Amino acid sequence: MDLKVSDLGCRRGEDLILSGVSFGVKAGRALILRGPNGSGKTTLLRNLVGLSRRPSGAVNASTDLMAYAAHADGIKSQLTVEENLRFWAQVFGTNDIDAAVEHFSLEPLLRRHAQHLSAGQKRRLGLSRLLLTGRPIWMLDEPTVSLDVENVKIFAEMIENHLATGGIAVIATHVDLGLKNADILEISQFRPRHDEQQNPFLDGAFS
Amino acid sequence: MDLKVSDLGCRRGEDLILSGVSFGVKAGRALILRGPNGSGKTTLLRNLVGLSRRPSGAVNASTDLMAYAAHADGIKSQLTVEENLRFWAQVFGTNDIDAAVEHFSLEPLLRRHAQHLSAGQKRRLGLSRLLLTGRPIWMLDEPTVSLDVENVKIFAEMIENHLATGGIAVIATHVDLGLKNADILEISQFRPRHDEQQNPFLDGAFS
Amino acid sequence: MRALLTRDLALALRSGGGFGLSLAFFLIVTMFVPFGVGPSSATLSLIAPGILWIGALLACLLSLDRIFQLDYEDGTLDLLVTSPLPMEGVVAMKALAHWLTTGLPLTLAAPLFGFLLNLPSGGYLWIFLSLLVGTPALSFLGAFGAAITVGLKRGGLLLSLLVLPLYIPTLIFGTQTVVLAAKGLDNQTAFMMLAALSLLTFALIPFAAAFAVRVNLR
Amino acid sequence: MRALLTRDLALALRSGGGFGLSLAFFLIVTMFVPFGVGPSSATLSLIAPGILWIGALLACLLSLDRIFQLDYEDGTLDLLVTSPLPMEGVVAMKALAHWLTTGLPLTLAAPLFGFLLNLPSGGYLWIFLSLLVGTPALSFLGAFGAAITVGLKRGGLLLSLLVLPLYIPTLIFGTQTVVLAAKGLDNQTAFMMLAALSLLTFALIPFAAAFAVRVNLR
Amino acid sequence: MSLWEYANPVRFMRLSDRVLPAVSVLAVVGLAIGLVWGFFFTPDDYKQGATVKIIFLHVPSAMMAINIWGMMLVTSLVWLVRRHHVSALAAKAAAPIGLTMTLIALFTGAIWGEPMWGTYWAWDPRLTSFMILFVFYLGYIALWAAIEDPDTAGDLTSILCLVGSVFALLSRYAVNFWSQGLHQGASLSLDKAQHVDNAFYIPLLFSIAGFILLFVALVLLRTRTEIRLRRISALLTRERQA
Ligand code: HEM
Ligand SMILES: Nc1ncnc2c1ncn2[C@@H]1O[C@H](COP(=O)(O)OP(=O)(O)OP(=O)(O)O)[C@@H](O)[C@H]1O
Ligand SMILES: Nc1ncnc2c1ncn2[C@@H]1O[C@H](COP(=O)(O)OP(=O)(O)OP(=O)(O)O)[C@@H](O)[C@H]1O
Ligand SMILES: [Mg+2]
Ligand SMILES: [Mg+2]
Repeated sequence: MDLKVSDLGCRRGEDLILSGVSFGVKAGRALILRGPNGSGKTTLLRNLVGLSRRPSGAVNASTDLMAYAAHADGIKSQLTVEENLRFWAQVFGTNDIDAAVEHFSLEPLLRRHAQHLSAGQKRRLGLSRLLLTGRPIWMLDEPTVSLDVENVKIFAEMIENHLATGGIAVIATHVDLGLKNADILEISQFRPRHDEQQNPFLDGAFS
Repeated sequence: MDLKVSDLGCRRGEDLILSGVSFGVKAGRALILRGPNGSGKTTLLRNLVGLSRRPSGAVNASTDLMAYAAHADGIKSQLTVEENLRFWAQVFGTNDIDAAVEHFSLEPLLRRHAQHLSAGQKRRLGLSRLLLTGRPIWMLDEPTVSLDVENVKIFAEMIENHLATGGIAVIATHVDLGLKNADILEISQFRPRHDEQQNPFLDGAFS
Repeated sequence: MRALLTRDLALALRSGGGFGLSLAFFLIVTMFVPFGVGPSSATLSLIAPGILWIGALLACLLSLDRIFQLDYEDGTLDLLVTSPLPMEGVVAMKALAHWLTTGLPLTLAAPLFGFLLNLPSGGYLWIFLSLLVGTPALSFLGAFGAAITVGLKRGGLLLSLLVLPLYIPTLIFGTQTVVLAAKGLDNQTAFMMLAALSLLTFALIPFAAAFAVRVNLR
Repeated sequence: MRALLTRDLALALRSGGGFGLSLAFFLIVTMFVPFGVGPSSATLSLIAPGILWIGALLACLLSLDRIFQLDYEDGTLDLLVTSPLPMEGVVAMKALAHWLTTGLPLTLAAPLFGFLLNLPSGGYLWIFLSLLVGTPALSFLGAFGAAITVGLKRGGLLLSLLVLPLYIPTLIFGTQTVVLAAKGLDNQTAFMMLAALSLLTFALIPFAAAFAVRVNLR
Repeated sequence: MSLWEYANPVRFMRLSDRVLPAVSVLAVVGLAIGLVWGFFFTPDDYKQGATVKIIFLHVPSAMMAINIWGMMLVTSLVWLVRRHHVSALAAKAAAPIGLTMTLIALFTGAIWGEPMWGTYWAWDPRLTSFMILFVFYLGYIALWAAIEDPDTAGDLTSILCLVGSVFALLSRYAVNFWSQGLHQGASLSLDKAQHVDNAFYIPLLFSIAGFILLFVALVLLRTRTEIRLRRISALLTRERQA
């Protein structure tokens, strides 16, 4: 299945942040979103996974096919690593956490409360959650934050595996992941023109 | 003024995470802390700035000379960028925020509520706070997270300036900042040996 | 869905928010009333049903902002919205978990506290029954309020302000059930109204609250 | 130090936690009492001082966990501890800000609410004075409780459990001041005790709370 | 050799291991003598009848409930000042015992109240202050339960115990101010033994001694358990890091 986005507009509050966003990603490929701070990468991803209103444009894939990983990991600090994983496995109906545990070598941390993890360990836990969703389209927002070099490699491997099984990944990131099947999309090109703001209160007649 | 640390031991909860940490940083130089995820960089920094008990060892500088910037930025989302900066300027008794605003080009964001900043914009705000402290020793924990390439450069410049005025910076990071006056300290070498745990509940005689 | 319920219960129990705490809070509020109004047992027995209900309601209120707030802050709510669970179900489960950790223990303990306040003897059965039927409505209405205020920092007082007016009918029918019973009068109508109110709440609130959560996230 | 106070006030005002809200909560609680205990004005006037004090106390309680919790979560507290401000001063300023946004408006409005509850005429002056002298102690004690529970998620109910017992003497001397005055009796001792209690609290609590904050951060 | 040496876990374990059996036996003996004598070999009171015998449970448990809080205050101070782990653990171990004693005093008092005052519960100052003590115990125990790191928990519960003691005392006075009571005044001071008939006085002393010893035995036992738990968690930590 391919992902096709055409002429999407994205808002944050009342501001139109992006407009005319159009791109396509083939099954088995990744798309890297590039753009300076504040250019709208997070906004776009939230829009794609259905966390915000979609004022205009079309996305051909249902949000049921997408898994989202954000700045905030959604990890419960009072639960152990294992309980955190099991919870999400149950929510997504894929009751097997072994693959996730293995990929990021979480084995020694399983019994630890998430509270007592370091920043990078938390992030590993958050990313391994993706493997539990069983969904084909991954939307990732700066996934490698806090990861050390070793774990960035492991993460890139995870992406490659996912792509190899026909999955899709859209990744907003400032670092180079060294992915083979990846295209790059520069997001600043979609900055809306001045006159596109489309706010009903901006229409004429105000003199 | 130089920073000298000798034979420091760092705990997190009941665990001894690091032991025998010794290093020195000359005025005008930076020290980069390297080490895989979970090796104890955050722990060491928190210990140095006086946020945790110090079970053993000595640091020659008072915590009053240190400024700390952590994973969490301490930004109030309901205040504007300007109000956030002014607050810290007042706390540290340096009532001038212009240098900070200028360095990270925060001018256009000044009136924006911090809530409405992107991840990278927030981080810029958090880092510019360092310029307000007026303190010579900076302790930075993964400062470049979420910054784009451009801003990483600006950040590195800020560090260089600080060092040029005789300041010191200790930086835990996974990325290469390209600093000239920097030494690297690999932190995994301070992992405590098995028998160093020094827990009174571990003494023999329990039969 | 079951996973969500067990997780919420586990979280409540793990971090000082378990069954015991709401009870202890209830106990203290009941204790404060005599401090305020004086120890005379005639006065106390007069106001006992009302105080017990208000105490239960406040104990409920104090734990409301935990229903969604923490999940919002650490990003769990974002992930739940994009998960296969229907948001209405999520809301219902969270309200249920809230009831199990606050409303239920309060209901079980209320007769005992009634004792401390000299509740007239006809009231014991009915304070139990009225709370049993009424407190779930408090949890559901509370979940609605929590959903509306989830995006706000320091939403606690605002939440109370929104929710308390919604609690008024439940409070009135609840106390009337007990007061009438304590006087030996017929309390059928009041009790039936209370039950009807709860059912109505179960049916409507999950949809309203789910809508509010979605609006707050975008 | 002043900066901290103005910042805390600004934060309280910006995000639905301002002066008005605690008043509204107070109003609703006072309104609930007639619903709970029945509208007879004799009963109401009997229990009015107690209800007003309990209402003020609960309004205070509901906003307590905001004293440190948000600053803890976004890292501000770490930065404050490493800043030149003494932690004891920080605690005192935060308690003061809390009082200005909750205790003070309640004090000013209490005589008005006393009216709704048929407070006997001798009581109006004294409900005002007793709250004016007593509510600062509530804020300071609350800051202590908030400091102890700052590291815990969902500490809200635990916080109440820790703080409410500490409120007992204030509540008793506060209500006695009003009750005695309403009956036309001598309330000197009660009022002096209340004032002494507040002074004691100001002197002791900042140190205890600062200690607790530091412990919680490490 | 100073007393503080016994604050070392190892020494404490060794000492308590030797003392515990003796204390336990003495506690059982004291309780048995006091209660059996009190229940079966004392005359009925001319006014109260057989109900007076509940005094052998009520008074000792009430005394212990108060004194245990005092002991927790002292051990908390020791922990804050000298940082002896055993001291903090002893306070933790004592709290549930104090809570139970409070409950026993409340229940026996309530049972006694029915024949004496015609009601199980009244908002008498003495009774009320016991209710308040009960709540203080609850808060203290809940705080221990809520915090995971033991040293942090030790510090925070200790400071709570200090502040709590001050306000518990104040509450006692406040409550007295608030209500005149029904309850017995202090009648068991040694110089005023005449308030209680000798026939009751001596078995009561046995019973009190029994309760004290029982408390000591339980505290030792529970402290030992706490120490073992800490040792287990330390061992697990070491294993994890190995
Ligand atoms: C729930 C109800 C009650 C509670 C919480 C309670 C509590 C107490 C307390 C705290 C003490 C003081 C112990 C001490 O300071 O050494 C005490 C002693 C005593 N109580 Fe009660 N009491 C209750 C009911 C009663 C009743 C109904 C009676 C019977 C008349 C009674 C008779 C006594 C006597 C004779 C003493 C010994 C007095 C003394 O030596 O201090 N109590 N009780
Ligand atoms: N509160 C805690 N109690 C016990 N252990 C902890 C606690 N917090 C962290 N740890 C453990 O201490 C070790 C060091 O953590 P720390 O956060 O210092 O690592 P770090 O070097 O900063 O890692 P990262 O690069 O992932 O941020 C980790 O193994 C972590 O699991
Ligand atoms: N809630 C909001 N209301 C209004 N504007 C917002 C809001 N949140 C973010 N913005 C603005 O929208 C723009 C895009 O933000 P977004 O978070 O999508 O950027 P980003 O590309 O993810 O940047 P970064 O690399 O820093 O994470 C920014 O200029 C930001 O200031
Ligand atoms: Mg972003
Ligand atoms: Mg770290």
